[in-house]
Amino acid sequence: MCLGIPGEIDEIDGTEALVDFGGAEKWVRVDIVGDQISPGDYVLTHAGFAIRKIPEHEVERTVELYEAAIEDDRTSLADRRTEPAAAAEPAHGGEQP
Amino acid sequence: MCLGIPGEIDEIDGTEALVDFGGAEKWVRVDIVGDQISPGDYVLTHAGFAIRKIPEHEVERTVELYEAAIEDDRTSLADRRTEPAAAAEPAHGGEQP
Amino acid sequence: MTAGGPADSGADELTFRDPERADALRARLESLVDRADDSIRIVHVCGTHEQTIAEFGLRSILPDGLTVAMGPGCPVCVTDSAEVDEAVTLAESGKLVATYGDMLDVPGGDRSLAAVRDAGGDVEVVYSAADAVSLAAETDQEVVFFGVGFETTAAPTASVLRNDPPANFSVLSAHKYVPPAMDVVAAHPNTRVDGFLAAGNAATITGTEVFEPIAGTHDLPVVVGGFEPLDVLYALVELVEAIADDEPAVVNAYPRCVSATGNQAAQTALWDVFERVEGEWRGIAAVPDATLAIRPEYAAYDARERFDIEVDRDSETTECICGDIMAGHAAPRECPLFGEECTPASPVGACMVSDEGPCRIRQTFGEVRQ
Amino acid sequence: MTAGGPADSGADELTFRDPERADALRARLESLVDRADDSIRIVHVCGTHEQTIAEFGLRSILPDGLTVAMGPGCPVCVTDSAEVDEAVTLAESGKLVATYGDMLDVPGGDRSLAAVRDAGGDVEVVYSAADAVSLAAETDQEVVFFGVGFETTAAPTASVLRNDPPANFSVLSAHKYVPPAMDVVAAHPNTRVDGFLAAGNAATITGTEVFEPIAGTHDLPVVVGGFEPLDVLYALVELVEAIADDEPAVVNAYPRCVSATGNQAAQTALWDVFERVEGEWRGIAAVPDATLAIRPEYAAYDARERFDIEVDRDSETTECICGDIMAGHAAPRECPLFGEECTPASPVGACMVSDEGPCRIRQTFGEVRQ
Amino acid sequence: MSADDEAETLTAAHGAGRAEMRSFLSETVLERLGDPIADGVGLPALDDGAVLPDGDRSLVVTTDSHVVDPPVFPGGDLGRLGVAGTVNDLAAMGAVEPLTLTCGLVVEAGTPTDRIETILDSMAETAEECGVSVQTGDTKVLPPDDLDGIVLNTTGIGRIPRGEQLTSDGLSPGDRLLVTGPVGQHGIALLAAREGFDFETDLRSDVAPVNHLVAAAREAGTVTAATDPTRGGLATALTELAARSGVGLVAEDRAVPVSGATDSAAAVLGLDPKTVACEGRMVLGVAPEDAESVLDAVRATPGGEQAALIGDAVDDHTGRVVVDTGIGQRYLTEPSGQQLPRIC
Amino acid sequence: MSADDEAETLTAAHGAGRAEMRSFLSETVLERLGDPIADGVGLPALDDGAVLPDGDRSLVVTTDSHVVDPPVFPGGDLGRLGVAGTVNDLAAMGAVEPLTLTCGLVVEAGTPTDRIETILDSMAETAEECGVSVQTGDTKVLPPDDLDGIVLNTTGIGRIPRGEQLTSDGLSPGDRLLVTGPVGQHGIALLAAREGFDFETDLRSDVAPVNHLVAAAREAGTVTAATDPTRGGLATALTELAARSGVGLVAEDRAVPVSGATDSAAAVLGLDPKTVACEGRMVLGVAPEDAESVLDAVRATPGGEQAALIGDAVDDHTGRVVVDTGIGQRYLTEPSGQQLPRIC
Ligand code: SF4
Ligand code: SF4
Ligand SMILES: [Mg+2]
Ligand SMILES: [Mg+2]
Ligand SMILES: [Mg+2]
Ligand SMILES: [Mg+2]
Ligand SMILES: [Mg+2]
Ligand SMILES: [Mg+2]
Ligand SMILES: [Mg+2]
Ligand SMILES: [Mg+2]
Ligand SMILES: [Mg+2]
Ligand SMILES: [Mg+2]
Repeated sequence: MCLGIPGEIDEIDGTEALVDFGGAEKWVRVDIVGDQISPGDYVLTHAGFAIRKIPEHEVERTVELYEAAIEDDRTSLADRRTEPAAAAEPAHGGEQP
Repeated sequence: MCLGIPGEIDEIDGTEALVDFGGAEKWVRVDIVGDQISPGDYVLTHAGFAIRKIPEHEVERTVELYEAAIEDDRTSLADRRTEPAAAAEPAHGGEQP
Repeated sequence: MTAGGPADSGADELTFRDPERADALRARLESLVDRADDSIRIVHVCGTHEQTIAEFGLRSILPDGLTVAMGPGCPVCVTDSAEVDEAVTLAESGKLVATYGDMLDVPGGDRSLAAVRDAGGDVEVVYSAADAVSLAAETDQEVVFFGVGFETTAAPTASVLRNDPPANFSVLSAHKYVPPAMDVVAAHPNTRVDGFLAAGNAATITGTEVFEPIAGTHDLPVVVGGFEPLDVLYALVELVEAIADDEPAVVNAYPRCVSATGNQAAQTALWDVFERVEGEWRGIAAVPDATLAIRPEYAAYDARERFDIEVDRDSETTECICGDIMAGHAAPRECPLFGEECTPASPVGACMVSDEGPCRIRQTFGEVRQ
Repeated sequence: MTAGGPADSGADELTFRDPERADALRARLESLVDRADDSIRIVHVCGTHEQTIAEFGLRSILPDGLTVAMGPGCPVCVTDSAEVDEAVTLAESGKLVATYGDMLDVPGGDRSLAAVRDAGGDVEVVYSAADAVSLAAETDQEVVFFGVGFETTAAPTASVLRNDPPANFSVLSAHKYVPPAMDVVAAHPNTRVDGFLAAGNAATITGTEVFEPIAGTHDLPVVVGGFEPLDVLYALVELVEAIADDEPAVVNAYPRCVSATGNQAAQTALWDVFERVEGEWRGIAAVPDATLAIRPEYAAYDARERFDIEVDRDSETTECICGDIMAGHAAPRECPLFGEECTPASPVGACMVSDEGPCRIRQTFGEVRQ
Repeated sequence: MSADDEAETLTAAHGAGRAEMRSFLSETVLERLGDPIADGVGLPALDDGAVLPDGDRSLVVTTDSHVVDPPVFPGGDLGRLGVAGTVNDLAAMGAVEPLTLTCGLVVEAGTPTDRIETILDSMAETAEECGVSVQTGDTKVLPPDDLDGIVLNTTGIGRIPRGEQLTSDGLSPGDRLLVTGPVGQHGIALLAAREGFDFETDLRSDVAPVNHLVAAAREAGTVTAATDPTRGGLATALTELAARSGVGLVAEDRAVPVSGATDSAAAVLGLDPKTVACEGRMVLGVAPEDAESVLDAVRATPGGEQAALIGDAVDDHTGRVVVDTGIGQRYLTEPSGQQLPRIC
Repeated sequence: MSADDEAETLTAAHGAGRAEMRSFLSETVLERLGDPIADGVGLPALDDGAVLPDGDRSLVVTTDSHVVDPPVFPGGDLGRLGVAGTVNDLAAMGAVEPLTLTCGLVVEAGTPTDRIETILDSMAETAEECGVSVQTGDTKVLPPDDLDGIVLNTTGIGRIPRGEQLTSDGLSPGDRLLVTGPVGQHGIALLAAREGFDFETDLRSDVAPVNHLVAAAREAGTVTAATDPTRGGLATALTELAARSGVGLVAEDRAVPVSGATDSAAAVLGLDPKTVACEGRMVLGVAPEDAESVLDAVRATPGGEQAALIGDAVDDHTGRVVVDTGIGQRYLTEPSGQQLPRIC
């Protein structure tokens, strides 16, 4: 749907940041990233905009999730689940102001 | 000054005529040729306009002029000469209305 | 190179692509599928998921009894033919139309933007909505950004409109919003959906909570997954387990990018500029609340307000069964045109144009039987 | 092929090019020159005469004591640099400038029309003023016909303006009228003119009578000649004889095309559209009554009235001695740039551009010494 | 844009070196031009060039028209591209010592002379690198309305002992596949150099003559097939080898060398480096018993340091290329249409 | 447009085949490319092609890029032009039996396929006329913004016994000049076919291969030099022969064959047919004692019926061409700049 490319911030200049994608660097817009960012942070980018900061510990956590799934360790996986909303509620209207 | 190309009229259509230049034919405008013209007449053309009908007998006359000049036959040449205008007259103002 | 791009956040290349872990996840999937009563049919709604699946040959290792089908997850494919015609009309009338490379070859009712460009029209490929603004800043010509994509891509479009673009800049929005289309697919009587693999990038913007009403309404699990091959396999484990255990939960299987409430800054931009209206999804017909229209406050930058664009709304190619394929009713091979009249070189439907289109992906990557 | 074109009026090819008659006329010229007291200097005012002389190598057979020099007879050469700049300015501002092939490479103060075209400007070569009108009929773009040439060429321009051209058609006139320039040359203290060989094509339009005041004022013969090699040799016989006999007559040596009063229809068109005003002749400075300006009645088609054309009138190249050459004061070889900085491939002055320019003709045909 | 409309005019895809072009060539060109050549290679083979037997030797001939935007790009220019492209096509047919090159320039009026000088300098240098010179040429200048930039045609002539040509149809099951260096650099460097896709990184084209690498390989062992990946990249080169040799190919995705900068720029642009143009690489088929010694020989030759064995010819999947990703397998197909950066 | 500005960019004149082009070639191209070839002909000779000695034979190579507006014109098309032009260049170097041709097409996207088919058909037919075939090629498609129309590059390869090349520098005083047919038809037909200069008359290009005429001439007597008049017409061909052979040439104006339609159309357009392009003619220098028998042989060969002896090499006027008009003499020089119809 939308190619998301992760990269590391090298430099920030106003609403733009120079992001290193693992060899190739490119300036991207960071005004909708929705987090405090600094050089060294990783971000997910899409169509020339950073759309998410990727916290470093989450990579480790991802591998733990893989392992938990392989080991069938439900405790470790449980916090990823949320209950479905009641069927009566209007579908996905909540986030639009 | 102005390339004048003679040719023979093949066909007339309104203000245009098809002129044969001795192998190549081209339509030219004939609205300023200043003479009655018919197919078979020769015209002098310039920049896509016929500017003069060339009477057939004048070709013969031209050769006679060459011969008269070679033979120094003044009688034959005399009618080509006109007197210069008096010096007091305004230079070449006559033809402009 | 893979759809997921370079490894993120300092992880080494194998972190998300380790063949051993892949095999272990596959084994776990197999035992879960065995545990379920019936065969399981998962629908994903993301072309990038389809690409990961195809590129890494994941279908060739899925256990029998588990099918992963593609829903309306390719924003290029669901762009309405009439929307392409609008862009074509603008380019033909002397505007510079800037758009993503993805859209160039998409057929409208009559011709594609590539055909307009081949005939001398001004059509520019940009990488970002911000690049389209830069083009406008360098010329006096009217520059129309033909914006396509789901919420992930609409948020950047919103951002440039909120940052005072030049007066000769405008947007022709074909942006769409995913969750209502999932509702339509889940509700369709001909479609069997046992669970949704939801798109991680859209959820990055909007959070996992938007999927709770879907899970509730249709009584099925919705798992938000990432785009590395292990991400997809892991998300499938969560889905199959929830189905086997009959637990219609919403699961965030992509926590390194997705949270429950999503990216608030991006949502603010998105809903400041866009509102949800009913609109055509190519092949699926009108979907309520699933088309992102520019709000009246930004009418000055709305190409539909600025220009008088007239297109024939009935020009769609009819033999193409893209809609059925994206709704999950049919597979590309069931289309009589597939691979014959319709090929990547000469596409009939949008599903054959986009690198994310199900017909294109099937035609390009094929499936190697082991 | 020769400057005179195919043989006219049924005459065979040799009628006007017979080597034997040429030799007889040469012999007659020799005896006439012997009869004259002094050496004789004829000035012609017609590039086509120059071309016949050069192309057939006539100077190589002229008797000692007879010089034939070229006056301001090339309309391309005498077109003012500022006039070219006007055409360049119009082409640069998006008009389609149509003109004769002759004008394409003529340097203005800054650049030629060819250079504008090379840079992407719309400059079209036409064969006729009527073709420029046809161009205008096929487009909405403003089409400006850059009209150059003497009365022979101005009459066709007048004709198209009298025949309701489309509203997007206009004329930038650089047309000129020959007789006053002959006055200026004859009157110049540095120039010796014993007789004028006058241009047969101009006289075809205006008749021989217009030369009577010149012959009277300057007390010299004026002979109107044709363009075949025998025509030129015969006209020279008439001139040398009149000089030798001290008879300042006007002679019509081209009666097959020229009459005393000329072509009345062409004159009517000419003077209906144009009036004579003072204007610059390149290299000669202002000549009274010798520039053909469009009358106010046709102001709607006058490019100078329709557009605001601003050019720098002081941009002329200064090292070029074109003016002296055309006034008959100097020969091309006396120009320090001749054949060095100034060549047909890279002309400095207009005299090196036109196929009729004296420097170009000298550079192209040379003179073979026998 | 229906299939019918496309059939009536040529589109960019017909010149893009992939399937559309091959069908244009076989349906339109081969119907009219070319003849099979006994003991040689003619136009019908659609190989890198022609091989014309001539007594105990064969002449090898190849031609290419080069257009590149921009004409001077990171890592090279049009002149180097022309010479390297032609020398590599000769080498791909086995003619590793080119005899002579031609230079057909078509230039837009108004092109600065120093740009032409840069390109000619570069042709001269690259030709010297290969031990060849340009001995005949032609120059045309077109008005700016008719042409943007420069078209350079280079034709190359070489000679080989009769029957010693390398072709694209020589692979047998069991043969190993060798690529002489990282793929995709040329196409990514050019896309990146174009306006609007600026990368801060120094992405450089791989453009270079590699005839010496083919020579080194043939000296070290039995080379069974060769072709140079250019338009369409490795994907097109492997597809053509598979189709013409009548074998299947299996490539190990992780074995294909790709530079870090190219890999990450390709990811950002949404492209697979395996489908992106190279201009200084060669794909060789090698007899299995010689694979390691050929690899060592190429790696020991300047410019071949990053050569790799990337896969094998197999006797199933005939005419197709399978990519093994370590997790699963899929077919590798050539890119269709034009390659554009994409965001989806 | 000062001389300085001209030096910085290429103009149409640099590609027009005349003096400006030769100075561009010698100042810019020959500084960088080409080497003199012992016993052969290299780029420095700027002849019709290169001659590369190879044992007891020589390879002959020539290349040309062809652009023509319109691509299909009265009497021919781009395909015939390409093949004939290349075959004639080979023949002008003495290689009257071409070995092979290449076909490098660069096409504007949107060009109708049937136009390409017409051109390829015509290439095939013309090649067959000459007993040769196209055995390698290349096709590129450019966007319409970048190219108008089609550029066709053809490279030709021939072979001659070593030392038997025909060059432009072989004339000696006394040699006769022979032209194989009427001049100026191609250029006049094209100018006339362009919009705005319509003639009702059927002016047709002379485009044709004339290798068989060169063969017939060499069989009948000693041919000392050859070149094909193309851009710049007879004037450029004679000027190059005079300059390279270091002799003067005297041409009899009335002996130069020109068709009636060409002559009169040229007069209307203000052009001299001797300076207008041909595409199916050859100028030969012939030893004086063989002149009549060579003329007879050429006239007896199809396509050579209107051949004529038009002049002589002389030992004065070195490097120049004198035209004798019957009345006087003058020098014939090449046209400068672009050829445009003119009214003055
Ligand atoms: S194969 Fe083509 S026509 Fe058929 S559904 Fe897919 S895109 Fe539509
Ligand atoms: S040679 Fe050139 S600069 Fe000198 S007078 Fe003639 S045109 Fe002018
Ligand atoms: Mg190749
Ligand atoms: Mg090639
Ligand atoms: Mg190649
Ligand atoms: Mg251009
Ligand atoms: Mg090969
Ligand atoms: Mg030649
Ligand atoms: Mg050649
Ligand atoms: Mg040639
Ligand atoms: Mg075009
Ligand atoms: Mg020769």
